[in-house]
This record gives sequence, structure tokens and C-alpha cells, in this order.
Amino acid sequence: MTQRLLLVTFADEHGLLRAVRHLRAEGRPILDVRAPYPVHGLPEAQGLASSRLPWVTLWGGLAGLTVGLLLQAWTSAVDWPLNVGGKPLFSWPAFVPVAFELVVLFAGLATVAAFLLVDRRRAPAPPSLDGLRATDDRFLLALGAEDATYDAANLERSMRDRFGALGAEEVFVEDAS
Amino acid sequence: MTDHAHEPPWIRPGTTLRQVTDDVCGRLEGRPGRLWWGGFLLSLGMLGIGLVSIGYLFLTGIGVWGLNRTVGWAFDITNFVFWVGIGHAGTLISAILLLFRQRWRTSINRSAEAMTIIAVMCAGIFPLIHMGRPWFAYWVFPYPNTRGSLWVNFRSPLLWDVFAIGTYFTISAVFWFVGMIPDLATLRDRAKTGVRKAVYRALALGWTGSTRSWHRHETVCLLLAGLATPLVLSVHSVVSFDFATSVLPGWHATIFPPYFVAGAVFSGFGMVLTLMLVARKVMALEAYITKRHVDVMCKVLLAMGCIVALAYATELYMAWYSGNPYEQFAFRNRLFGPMGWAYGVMVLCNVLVPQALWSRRLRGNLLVVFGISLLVNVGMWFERFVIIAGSLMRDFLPSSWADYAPTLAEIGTLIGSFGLFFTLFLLFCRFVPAIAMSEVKATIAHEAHEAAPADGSPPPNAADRPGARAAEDALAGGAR
Amino acid sequence: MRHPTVLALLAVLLILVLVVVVQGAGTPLPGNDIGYEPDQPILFSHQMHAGELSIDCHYCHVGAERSRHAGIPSEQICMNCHRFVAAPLASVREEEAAATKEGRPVRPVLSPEIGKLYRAQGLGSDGKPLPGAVPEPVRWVKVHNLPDFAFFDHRSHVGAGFACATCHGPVDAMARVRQFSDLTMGWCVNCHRASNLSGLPDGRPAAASTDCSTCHY
Amino acid sequence: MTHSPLRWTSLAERDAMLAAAGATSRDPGMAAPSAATAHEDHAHAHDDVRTEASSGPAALDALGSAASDVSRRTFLAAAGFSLAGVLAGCGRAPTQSAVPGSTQPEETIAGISTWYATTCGGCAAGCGLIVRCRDGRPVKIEGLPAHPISHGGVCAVGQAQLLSLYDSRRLRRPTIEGKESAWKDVDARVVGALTGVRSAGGAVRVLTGTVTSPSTLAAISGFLDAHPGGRHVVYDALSASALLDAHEAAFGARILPRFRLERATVILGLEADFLGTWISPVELTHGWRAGRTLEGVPPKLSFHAQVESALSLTGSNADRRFRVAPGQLGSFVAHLAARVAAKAATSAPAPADPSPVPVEALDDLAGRLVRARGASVVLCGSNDLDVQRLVVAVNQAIGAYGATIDLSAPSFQRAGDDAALAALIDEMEAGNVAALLVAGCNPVADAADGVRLAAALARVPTRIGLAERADETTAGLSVVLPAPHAFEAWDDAEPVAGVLCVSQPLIRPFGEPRTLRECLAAWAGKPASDPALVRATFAKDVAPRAGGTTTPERLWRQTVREGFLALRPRPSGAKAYDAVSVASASPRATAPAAGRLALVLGPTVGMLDGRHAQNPWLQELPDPITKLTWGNAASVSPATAGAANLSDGDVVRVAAAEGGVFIELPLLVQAGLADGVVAIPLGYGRLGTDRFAGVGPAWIEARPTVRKGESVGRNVSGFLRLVGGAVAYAGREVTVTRTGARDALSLSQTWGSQDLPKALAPRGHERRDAVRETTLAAFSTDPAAGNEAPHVGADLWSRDHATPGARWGMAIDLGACTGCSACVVACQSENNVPVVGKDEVRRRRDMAWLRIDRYYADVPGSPGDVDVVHQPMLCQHCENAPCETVCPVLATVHSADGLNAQVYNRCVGTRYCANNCPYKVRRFNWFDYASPDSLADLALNPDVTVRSRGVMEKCSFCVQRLHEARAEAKRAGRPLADGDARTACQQSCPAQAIVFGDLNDPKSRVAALLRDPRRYRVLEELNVRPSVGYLTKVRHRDGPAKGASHD
Repeated sequence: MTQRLLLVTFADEHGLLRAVRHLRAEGRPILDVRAPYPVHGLPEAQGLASSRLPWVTLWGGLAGLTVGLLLQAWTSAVDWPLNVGGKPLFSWPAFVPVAFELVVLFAGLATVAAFLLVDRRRAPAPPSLDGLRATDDRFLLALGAEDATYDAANLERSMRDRFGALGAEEVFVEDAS
Repeated sequence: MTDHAHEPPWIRPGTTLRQVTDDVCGRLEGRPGRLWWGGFLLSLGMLGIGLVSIGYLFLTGIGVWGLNRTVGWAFDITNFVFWVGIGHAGTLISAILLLFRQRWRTSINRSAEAMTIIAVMCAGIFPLIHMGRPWFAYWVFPYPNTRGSLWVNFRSPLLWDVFAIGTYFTISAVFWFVGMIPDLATLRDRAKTGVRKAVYRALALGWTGSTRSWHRHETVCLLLAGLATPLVLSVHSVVSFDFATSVLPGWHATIFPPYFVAGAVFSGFGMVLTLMLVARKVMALEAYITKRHVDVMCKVLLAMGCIVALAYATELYMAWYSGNPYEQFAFRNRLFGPMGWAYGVMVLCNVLVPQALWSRRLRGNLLVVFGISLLVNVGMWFERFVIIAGSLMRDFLPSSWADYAPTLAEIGTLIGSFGLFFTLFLLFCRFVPAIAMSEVKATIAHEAHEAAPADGSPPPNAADRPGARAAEDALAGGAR
Repeated sequence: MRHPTVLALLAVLLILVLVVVVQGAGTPLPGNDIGYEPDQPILFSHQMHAGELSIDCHYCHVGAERSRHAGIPSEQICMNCHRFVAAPLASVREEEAAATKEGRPVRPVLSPEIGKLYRAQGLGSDGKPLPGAVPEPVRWVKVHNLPDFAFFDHRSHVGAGFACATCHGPVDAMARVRQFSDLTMGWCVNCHRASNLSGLPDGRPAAASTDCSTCHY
Repeated sequence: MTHSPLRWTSLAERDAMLAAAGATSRDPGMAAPSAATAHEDHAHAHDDVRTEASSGPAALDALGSAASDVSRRTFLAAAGFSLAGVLAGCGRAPTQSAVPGSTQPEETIAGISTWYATTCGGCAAGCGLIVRCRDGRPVKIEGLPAHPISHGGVCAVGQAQLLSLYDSRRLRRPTIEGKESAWKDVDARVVGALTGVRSAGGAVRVLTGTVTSPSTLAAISGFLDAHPGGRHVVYDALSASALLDAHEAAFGARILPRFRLERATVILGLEADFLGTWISPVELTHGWRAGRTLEGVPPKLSFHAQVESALSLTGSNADRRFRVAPGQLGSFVAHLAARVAAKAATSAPAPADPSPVPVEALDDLAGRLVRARGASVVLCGSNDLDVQRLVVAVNQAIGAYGATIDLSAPSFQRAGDDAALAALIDEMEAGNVAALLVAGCNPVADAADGVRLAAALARVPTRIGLAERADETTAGLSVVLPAPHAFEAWDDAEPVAGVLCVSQPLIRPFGEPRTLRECLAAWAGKPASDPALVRATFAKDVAPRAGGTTTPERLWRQTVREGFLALRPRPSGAKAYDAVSVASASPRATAPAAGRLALVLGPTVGMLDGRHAQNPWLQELPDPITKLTWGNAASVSPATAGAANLSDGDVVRVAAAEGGVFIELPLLVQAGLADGVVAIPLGYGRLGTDRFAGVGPAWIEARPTVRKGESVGRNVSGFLRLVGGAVAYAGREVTVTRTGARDALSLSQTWGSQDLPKALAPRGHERRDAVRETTLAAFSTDPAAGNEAPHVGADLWSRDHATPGARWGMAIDLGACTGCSACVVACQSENNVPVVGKDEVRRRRDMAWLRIDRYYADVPGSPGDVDVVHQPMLCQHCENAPCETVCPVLATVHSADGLNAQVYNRCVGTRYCANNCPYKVRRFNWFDYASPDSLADLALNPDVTVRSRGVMEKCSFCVQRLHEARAEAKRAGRPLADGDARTACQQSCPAQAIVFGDLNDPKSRVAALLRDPRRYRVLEELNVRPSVGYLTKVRHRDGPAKGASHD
């Protein structure tokens, strides 16, 4: 199905931020906001929950620790015990470095993998906005244009005049899925 | 960090977001200049020398190196430690300074990280080729096998190296790439030709710049930075264990882990400075790598130099205080023995020369800084050489004392490793945004914000009309 | 599905599955010669000699009890019997019959395969040395090959009471000898471990070392 | 090794066996391929021929590895399979054939060694050997225990005889005027010539070195009887002519007395290197050692003083050493004789010159000699007749004859007469010699006036030579005949009166050699072959002297089995001592003119007179004193070098003051030499040593071991001349001048002192006490003198590794070790240690698993004098082995019996273990060290893997011997007894300095020695817990122990 929405363009983060705060206060659904760099305070303004990625890191790290210690203990002391330099079969201090490295490795890879997977869930927004310089120097604000109270002309004017938007345009897009 | 208003800004004032994009992407989109080609061919030549040397080594045997029954390691492991060390500054800048929210890192962290990854590649070559039978190198990995499952010796520092260097390379590469995704998206959106578009689209992993993505992206970068920080400290500690855990006087030193890490960061910053100063000139990045960047890096270099000097002194003191005759001889020999000259070079380059950086005037003189940064690299190479070869040449039993002199093959390999380093670095400058655009933009916004008057009225460089026009055009033709 | 990470993960999984399958199917890994069964210069059948005639292994492989090598028997040992047995009984009977029919003396019969043995010894079909014939030893094809850096000692294993078949398999049922065990290091080591737990075939406790220096020096 | 019965096998049986083994053959062409396989049989049927063994290396080639010599490197090949598999995707091993012998000789079972007793042919000393044969070829030489001469010891030269056997350069067929010919043609020609000579009444001369074989002597005399006026001329390249002449003068019989050092408590050596090279080193070493056991109260330790101009191995082991220039020796002896005479109340001529050594030292020496009357002896190696006469007088005065010197059962190990050779040369120059037969010697290269001889040869119509290799002498002969190696022929020998030794062939000869006996028999028209000839003599002359009732047949079998037979010695003919003969002699002191040096020529332990110059093991064996390999150098004392501003590696021109003889060779500054002396080893610069051009790896920065057409070292025998009827080895005046060129010396050890360099030592002195020593005085009060226990830190780790069975360990007695280096070659032979060539040694890449460290120490108060210690250094098999901890791939680990195992096929070659080894005993294969002579691969030990390029190797405590001993004990159903397992170095040590065994067995000898108060471990303070212990060196001196701890 196609979806209609209003696309508002800003030249800098200040207007955008104020606009977002305003619209949320009004309760108008903000579909998506795009910026060329992480705008300070925007997530809060949009009311996004904080990420749960740190937990992934923690569990990844623990997994690495377990694998590291078990692997070394089992191969050195259980599977084929060999007398190496007269040291004990389970000479744990010697096993610390490898265990540590595996902690970092597992934690790091787990985190990134999780990030990539999670971030694949696209925002309900136009699939491609190339040319709108959203990755260059423009800030885009996408508003839902479905509900009853929606009035394009009115909205566009308020964006331009009150928040210094460069412009606003109604677009129809294939819903990304 | 509130006094920024008084200090000169990190990015030349008046630089617009658009300019950032154009400055950075423009270089990748245009054709490479004469300078680039010159440097690239030179590097390829050096790389060729290295490949020939290594090929000859593989065909003939380790004997083509100047080693002997007493000195089993010299150039090979010296180069290894040297390159691993170089890598450290990159991680430090990208991770630790990120944790400390040092904004000045934004201009240089991308290339610093690239330097890290490339340096680790160069380092990785040496443990491989220094083996007598490199075709069995895979035996250092603990994999199930038909030998009744004969595993590996987890007590060996060399094995720790395998894991440390492996992890270090992986995490650095991932960190680097994740940080680069938004910039790749920028390139994607600017790309004209189909190929470029396709490539960058694939690499950008569908980055949209949506707030959610940015939010997660920042979190991931922070987490990776948090992981990379202890990692980078561990890596050179592990490398130092190769020597610290041995019985050899001059290697067997408990101070080595911090000593090596400090040295690594020291040499790393030396190399970063070298590269930055070159890139700044060659790629006209004065707007982003300002004198203030150089100044700060010089201060870091000076600080690390002093730490290293302290380490040298401590080493000597501990040798004397230990009362261990072998230790004492090892260090008297290090200073006054056959390798004394090398120790001299090391002290000169790593301790004496950097002291010049106390002077603000010299820190401002880029030529001087460039020279110092080069000398630091020389000095740090010699530090490793003195420790490794110098200690081996005179160990416990006088009967087995022997001297060492490098052969053509060894020198060729060293040249080759530099060739590889610069070849890869030039390719990096050519195909990836050498400056983290999004971060620089954030910095600009940040500084603009601090420069802005209290009321929320738009800062001077925000509303650029031509840009607005372009925006409308784009809107007009944007989505149908 | 068009997702690079997912694809990468799937690829890794696929490789793992492949390895497991290959292993499970018993396909030998590179370097494992199990099942090696080369043609031999003489169609010598262990099935007949060790099986039907049930000649003891040590009768021919004299080294097994005293030496590291079991040894390939010298033709001399073959001739202990084949001096008298030169052809299958049937063909000998035929010749006799033919001879009596034609009323001529019986000619010696020599089967082609045993003939090779005779020629190797420089003997004529009558078993007498041929004038001017130079003995040319038979070049058997080795079946059980260990790398030169692995030292295996038949002496201690036979002495410990292990049957030849434990490692060489049902040779008495093989027309042509086939490598029965895979002869990998893992195979050796695991048997040593197992014996230390189970003891020797004759019940004595085993002391099978798993030191590297037991086989590599 | 377990004592396998020494079996007697008939030659026929042996031939069959050899044919079966296929390891050797009359056709050299056949020898090579079997050589390629010979060492593989540890892994395959004993007699298989690897056909496509190269596939492994092929795979490596794909990777860019050069695996050149398959035969040496098949283990690499196999190791490559895994890789080949990975590359090719399938791992089918190459087809390998198994070729059994057509007949299986009894006593030859694949993989079982047979031991044969025989006699060493390395020199005239006649030491007994047992030789280990595998699959029809000798693979290891060991000493024959209980042999009355060598007592189970073998020297380095003896050990190396194995390699001389497998030498593709040995003569295989007779040549006439350089053309290969059949024996029948040779016989025809020679017989024709000889009959011509006989009818013309021409003179026939047989020129040989010392011959101790009764049968050969019989053959020669028989031959000469057939040629009236014929003469047998005997000379020794290392002559003892004056010694024999002196005894002729004194006792009326030209005999070489037999020295019984085991009976001596005071030994004075004058220029006699009796522990290293003089007459019969193994025998004399055993005797010397017997007097220094330190057992009993007071501890048994003979006093050994040495007087010499150069530093010899013997001098390096002396308790007291005097440096006396050659010109001064005579006057020293005169003074000694006078003092001895005074104390012993006999008469001696008054010395004409002042004494070269302090008078009180002389008094002390004379006092000791006289006090120990009947248990003291003076050995003099000088070839100066006057000196020897005086020494005879001294020995007579101290009652040595009949006690420490045996005249009734003398030695035949030297019989040469320098004057006779000189006379022969004159004859030849005068054209008075019609036929000359040179057998088993090389006078042109090693005799005085060899150059004249070479020229004179042309004037002899019939010139026949019997030699193992083409050499300087055969070059001038018209008929050159191949002589067999000692292991290829039957032979007998009576080196000392009353001891008959038998040699038996151990392998079918390469080519068609003939012994001198066989030749002479054929030419006498009574062709016969060994062993018939040997057994004829045995039955006629030997058996009767054996006493007993056994038949000659049984006696012969017994002798062959045992290797020797004790006989009643023939009467030596020595008459009563004639004092008058010595009274006259009183040598004068001489000194070289200003700016000149006195030249001293002498043998080295490895080269002796140079007859083994083509043996790479001996060429690469570091000289025990100089540590120089692959060549000789001119040595001068530091003082002399300083005065002449010479330094190591300067190429100098040594020119005789008169006579126009000169030579150019590198200089070596050598501690312990008399000042004003230049010493140069004999035996180098031999024809044919250019063969070694191919020895050592080829790579861009490599230097050849020897340049094409040149020779290894320089031959200095040109400086030898006759003085007073005997060859003068010392004293010739020479000038030494720098040529400006430099020639790097390939030394295996460059830092020669345990004292650290003064500049780097605190307070100018610090000592590394790898070798601990003390004096007899200190030792008698405290056996642990000089052996303070070092401080060993606490052990951080718990010890959870039990050694249930044996725990192997070793003890090395530094008091007994003379540094003779026999163990070094024994180890090389047993463990397939490769030869690496001159350049690699110079680069300090020698592969010796067992090296001997030699340290000098200045003698306080007498500048220029040095004390020397020798320390065999091998893998210490540490319990806390630092090498093991650092290996990433578990290629070196500890075995349950306490061995530090090195697994070559697992090693990837990081060299980390070598870096972390405090003793630096690990050796890395920098290249493929293949032998350029593929025949030499037959000398490889089939029980030891041949290491490939890129892997680490080191001493394994001869683990293959331990396995063999254990397996045999198990088969015999008995526990392993102490002494069952012996390492190669231990077995061949002439001084029994090395003891090996089970430390867990409290009754074992090694365990006892490790409880000895003299025992210490090198670098014990590192807490690596070595399994090798050393016993402190005790010198027969007064005063406190020396430098046992750091100061």
C-alpha cells in the first residue's frame, strides 16, 4: 500500500529540535527524523528508549570467558596432559591472557552483530531519500499525513515560520517492508 | 571543557557542513594527483623489495638471515614489536579519547584507526615468516585434529600473541568499519556512476541517518571503545610477555608490560604525527587538522617520551638494585657493550630529542615537529632491537656469546614492511573518507552552539540560501 | 535474508555441517591412507596362506617378535614350500593324466604366479638354477607406510600380546592386502590410552606411554 | 648399549647377507640408491626403496620451499603430506616398494643390529672397536670394552672412520698410468717389471708407515727375500725416531717403550701431547685417568707437569705447565737431568746454559720425580736425539724403566726411521732404486723433504702405490692400486707386544680393493687372499705364543669374536742400560735472531698427520684448544702478537729464515704459547680437499668452504727438515709478516674466558663459574671445596609430575675430561648431526649437539700462563625446562622418564626455545644441510630421524638407545639394569668422564655421583633443575679453591 506523509527539511539542528519538541507536545506522530550527524538531545526529544546493546556486550564477554577458560583447562589438563616445563597441568595464571582476549573478542563481535541485526528494522519512511542530502547537511522530519486533524498547508506554514524549516512537501511512498 | 569559547576552535570557523562533505568526498571522487601516484609507486617498489626478500627466504631457509645459534631473533621480532607498537596510537585516539570525549580526535581518528589496522597487518607478517616452516603456521591454532587431538601450548607467550594480535586486529577493524558506516552512506548518496553507487550502497549497509540508528550507533561506538581500551593495553603487555616471562637477562623484567605499552603509544603518536603532517599538506586538510591539533599531539608525544625515559631509568635502577649479577652485566653490556651505539641512538631519539617539544615555538614549527616525529620512530625501532638482539648476544655462558649482523634479506624485509604500510595507507586515503565527516560535522555544530548567543536564534553559518534553494530543487524531484 | 551478517553466519554453519558430514561418512581426511590396496607383482593371497592353510604370521614375518620391523619374507622362505609346490594340484593331475595318455614322462608343472617366484630366484621351471640367470628380487608394493619421523616397534606390541589382526585386520581373509587401520597418530594414541585403561589383551596392566618421545626421535 | 653377543660370521655368509641387505654392492652405481634409502628403514621395511619419496618436498616446492636432497630429508617429505593433501585435495602417499633379499642370512633380521669386534685403522695405535651393523652396513663405531690397549675408549679420529668408509672419492679400481685397468693386467705388468728388476739385480724398496700387522710384515719380508738387496723403509709422518734411537743407544735395541701411566703418580710431559695426539692417546689417556680417580685417603691424584712451547691438549690438562721455547728445551732437560742426578745420586753432564724456568720450580719438579721413584715417568715427544738421550737418563735415574716404562713388552706403534727415508730419497735421486712400492702412506705430503721425494720419484722406473685415495704421492706413481678400508678387509695387528688384534670385514668392499698382503702374494706367484693369509700367520706365529691347548682354529674363532688375544710377547732384545751412551750429550740453548720467531709444527687432535684430511667430520671438529675448524692457522702468543702488531684473522706470510720455504695463512692469537714462537698445525692443505667446495648451504651471502682448486688449510710439512738424523718439528727460524689480507677464522667459540670483559665487569672483575675447580690441598680438607651451593629462589609452582619409572640423568667429571672431543664425533655419528661447512661455523651455526666449552684463566702472578678447563656442554634436560614453556605448538615437552624431548615433526621453527635456553645447546636447521656425497648417507643412523630445514634439534640423551635397551630388557623379561642404556658420548669417552643412568635408582652409578660433594649444576641458581651434573675439577696444587663464586 502507499503511504502519504509530510517531509519537512531543516538546514540546522536547532529548528529541528524545537519543531520535534513542539510536534510531540501536540501529539502529532513523528514517523522519522534523519540527520547527517547524531544531534544532541534528539533521541530524548523523540522519546526513544535507551539501547539494550550493553547487555549483549556483557553476555558476549561472559561467553568468551567461559570458552577461554574451559578450552585451555580441558586441552591442557584433561584431554592430553603433558608435562611442559615442569609446570602444573592447570597452570591458571598462564591461561589469563588468552581468556581475557577471548572475552574482548566475543563481546565486541556480539555487540556489532547485534547492532547490525537490530538496525536492519527500517523506519517506516521512504526507502531512498537520495538527493535530499540527509547524509550531507540537511535534517529531515517525516510526519504522518493520515489522521483527521492533519492540515498540510497549516502545518507547513508553522514549520517555516516558527521553526525556520526550508520547506515541506507531501509525498506518497511505497511502504517499505 | 567549557573554556572552548576562549580557545581557537578545532575546526576552522565558518566551515559549513556542506564544505565538510565536499572537502572529504571530493578527494575520493576526483582523480588522484601526481603526488599520490608518486608516493604510491614508491611504496609499491618498496613492497616489491620486501616480497622478493620473503620469497627468497621461503625458498632457501631462515639461514638467509644473519641469525645464529645464540641470536635466534633480531630484525624479525624487532619489526614485529615495532609495528604492533605503531598501531597503538590509533586505538588510543579512537577509543580512549572517545571515552574522554576529546573532540579534537574527530579530525584524525579515522586515519589513525586505519593506521592501526595497517600497522597490525605489517606486524602480523613477521611472526609468520620468522618460522622455520611457515607452511605449518596453522599449527598454532587449537583445532581438533587427527593426531589424537594434539592441542597447543597455552603457556607459551607466543600463543598469547596469536590471540592478542588476532583479537586486536578484529576489534580494531570492526570498530573502524562501524564508525565509517554513516560516511559511506554519504558517499553512497553522492555517488554518480553505477559502480560507485553499488559498492558504497553495499558497504553502507542501508544507513539512513535515522535518529534510532544514530542512537544505537553511538552506543555501539562507546561499547567498542570501552572494550578496545583494555584491549590495547593488554596487547602490548602480552607482546612484552614474550620477553618478560623468559629467563634471559635483559628480557626477564617485570617492568616490561607498562614499559612496552608506553613505548607503543609513544611510537604510535610519532607515526600519527608523521602521517598527519604529510596528509595535511598533501591533501590540503589544513581546515580540519589545525595547528592546534599538532600542538596537542606534540604535548602527548612529550608526555609519553617522559614516561619512556622514566622506564629506561627504572630499568637501570632495578638492574642495579636487584643485586643479580646476570642482570647487572646485561645492562652494563647494553650501555657499553657491542650494542652500546644502538642504545645511544635510542636514548638520543626517545629521550633527548622530544624534550624540544617543551617549547611552544618549536611545537608550532611543523618542520621541526615532523623531524622529531621521524626520529621518535627511529628511536623506538632501536629500543626493540637493543632489547631483543642485544640481550641475546651476551647471555649466561660466555662460551656461546656471539655477535649479529643483518643480511640483505633482513633489510629488504624491513623496507618491504614499510612499503606495505604506505601502499595500504595511500589506498585508504584514496577510497575511504580519510576524515570522519559525521563526527566533524557534530563538532562543528557543537562549536557553533558554544559560539552562538544565548537566545536560540540560528548561528551565522546555518542558513545558507543557495543551499536552501538546492534543497527545494531536490524536494521537487526527490520522491515520486 | 538479503542481510550480509545473516549470510555470513549461514556460510560458517554450512562449512561446519560439511566437516561433520565428511567425518561422519568416514571419508578419510587428506593423508589418511586407510583402505589402500595396491596391486602386487605376484598375486600372493594371504587368504590362502594365512587363511585356508592357516600358516602362522610369524612363520614368514620373522621380525615381528624380535625386531622393530616385521619384515617382508625373503624368497628363500617361500621356497621352503614352493620348492615342492609349483602348481595347483588340479593342473598337476592334468599333466599326469596327459603324460600317461601320451605315454611320456611327466613334465614339471609351474603355475605362472609361482613361476615369477622361480624367475626371481633365477631358477628354471624344474626348480634347478638356470645357467646365467641373475636373481632379481621381487619388488613388493608396501601397504603400511608410516612417515619416517614415526618409529613403530613391532617387538614391543607383539610382546605385549596384541594379535596381528588388531592393527592389520582380517588379513587371513584378504586375497590382496589392504590397509585396515588408518594409521594416523590419533589412532595410535587413542589405542595407547584405551590400553592403559583396559590393560593388555592377556590381562596384564599396560604401560603404554603417550609421551612424544615414544615414537618421535 | 646392551651387550649383544659378538658373532663370528664366515665371509661367505657375510656376502650372502650383504647381497640380501642390498645396502652395498660391488657396483658403486648400485650403492647410491640404496644409500638414499639406507636411513629410512626405521620407518619402513628394512630394505625398501622409496621410489617417489619426493612428493612431499614437491608439495613444499609448490609453497616455495627448496627441499633438495630427498634422501636426507624424507621426514620432511612425509611431514609435507598433510600439506600436499590440503593442496591436492587428496592425501595418497607415494608408492613405496619393499624389496626383500632373495636369501635371508641367519642373524640378520630387519631392524636388528649386529655387533662385530674389530680393530681401528685410524692410526697405528690399534684400539679395539665394536662396530654396530644394520642391514649389512656399519652404522656406528664404539670402543671395545676390556680391550687391553683402549679399554673401551675411542678417539675422535677412530669414530670418524665410519664416514671414511662411505666416501665416494676412494679408489675403486687399479690404474696404470692413470688408466683404469683390471687386476690381472696390473699383476702381469708388475710381475714383469719385478722379474726384470730381479734379473738386472736392481734395488727394490718398500716404503710404508709403521706396520703393526704380523701377517703383513711376514708378507713384506717374504717379498723382499725374493728380491735380494730389497729393503723395507718405514717412516712415521709424526715421527718418534729420536725416541727409538735414544733407546737403541741406551738399551741396544731400537724399541719404543710402552708407557704405563696407570702406574705413575708423577708425570712429566716434555713436548709430548700424549692425551691428544702422541703415539697412542686413548691408551695413555686411560692410564692418566687411572691415576686421577681422587679415591681413597689421601685422594688418588697424580701430579702432571707439562713443558711445551705450544699449548697442547695435554698441556691444557696439566697441573703445572711451563712454557719453554723450542730452543730452550734442551737446556731445560739438561738442568732437570742434573738436579735429578744430584738427588738420585747418579751422574749427568753439567748444563751449559742458564735454566729457562725458575730454579726452584726445577728443584720441585726433580724432587717430585725422585721422591716418587718407581712411580714417576718423563714422556718426551721431542724428536731431538740429544734431548731424548738425556730423558732416558732421567727416566733411568728415577727408576721408571721396569715400572712406569715397559721395555720387555714394548710398543710397536711407532717404528719409523727418519734417516732411512732420507737415505731412500738420496738413493732415488741417484737413480739407484729400480722398483718402489709405496703402501698406505703419503710421504710426498707429510714427510720431510717431501718435495725432493716427489721429484725423485720420476727417477724410479717401476713405481707402484697402494692407497685408499688419490693423494700427493700416488700422483707421482705409475701403478696405483686401491687399498681397502679397515672395515672392508681382514687384518691383524700387534700394536704392543703381547696383544694381537684382529680386524674383520664388516661390509662388502666398494670397488675391488686389495690388501698389501694379497698384492704381494699375487706378485710372488702364490696368489692367495685374506683371511687365508692372515690365518696362516696366525697359525704359524701367533697361536704358539698364546699358550693353552686350544686348536688354532678355535683360537682364531675366539679371537675374531673377542677382537683381541693376549699373547706371550716376543723378547724385545733390550739389554742392560748403557750409561756411557748418554753421558756425552749436553744440548745447548738456542734462540731465534731478533725479529724472527721459532716455528713449532705439530698435529691436531682431528687431523693428526693429515691422513684423514678428506673426512668432513674431522675437518669440522673444533680443535680442542683453538676451537678452529676447516683449516689451520699460525698461532702466536698475545705478547708476541702485540709486539708484532698482529691480530686474529690477519693473513701472514711465514717464511723460513733460510731455505726459501714460505706459506701464507691466517693468524690466530693463542693464549698459553711460549713467546717468540709461532705454532702451525700439520696435516692440512691436502690434495683432494677441494672436494669440500660443495659443503655447506648455497645462498647469496655464503662463502665457499674451500675455493675450487684450493685446499682446506695449508700444508706446512715443507718446513720439516732433518736435523741430526731425525725430523725437526720445532725450532726452525722464521719471519712472520702481515700480507694485509684478512681471512675470517671459523671458530666455534669466540669468547674464551669465564671472566667477563674487564670494561663490563664491576670493580674490573666478575666470573661466570660454569666450571668450578679447586686444588688438591683444599679438596683433601673439604671434598666440597670450591663448590658453594648457589642461592636458589623459591619455586612458584607446585610440582605435580611424577616420574614413576626411570628418570635419566648424567654426571660429567670435569677432573677426568681432557677435552679430547671423542664424544663430539661420537654424538655426531650416532645422531646424524649434519656437517655445515666453514662459513656456517664462522656464522656460529655449527650443529654439534654436544660441544666442549674451553675456558682460559690467567694464572695470577705469572703473566702469559693460562689455566685451561674443558666442559662438555649438552642439553641439560632441565626438569623446569625454559624451552618447553615457550614453545607454542608443544614441539618440545617433558617425557615421563625425565627427558626433554624435541619433536622435530611438530616443530614450526620459532627458535623461541633456543633463545630461552640458558645453556644455548639447541641447534636450528637454518638450511637443508644435505651431504654433497650421497654415499655418506649410508653412515646415517637408521634409528634417528634426519632433520629437515626449519626445525630445532638438540641432544636427546640418545633416546633411541634408551628405547632399544628398554625393549630388549622387556623382551628378555628382566628389569632395566644400570649400564644397559649408555649414551654415545659416554660409551666412547677414553677417560670415562661421562656417566649416564637412572636417577631414580639409588644404586645406579650416576645417582651415586650426583650425591658426590663435588657435584654441582651449571647455572643452578636459575632453578631450571638440570638432569646433568658436573663434578668439580681438582688440580694437584696447593692453595685455596679458585673463583667458585661471584665476587
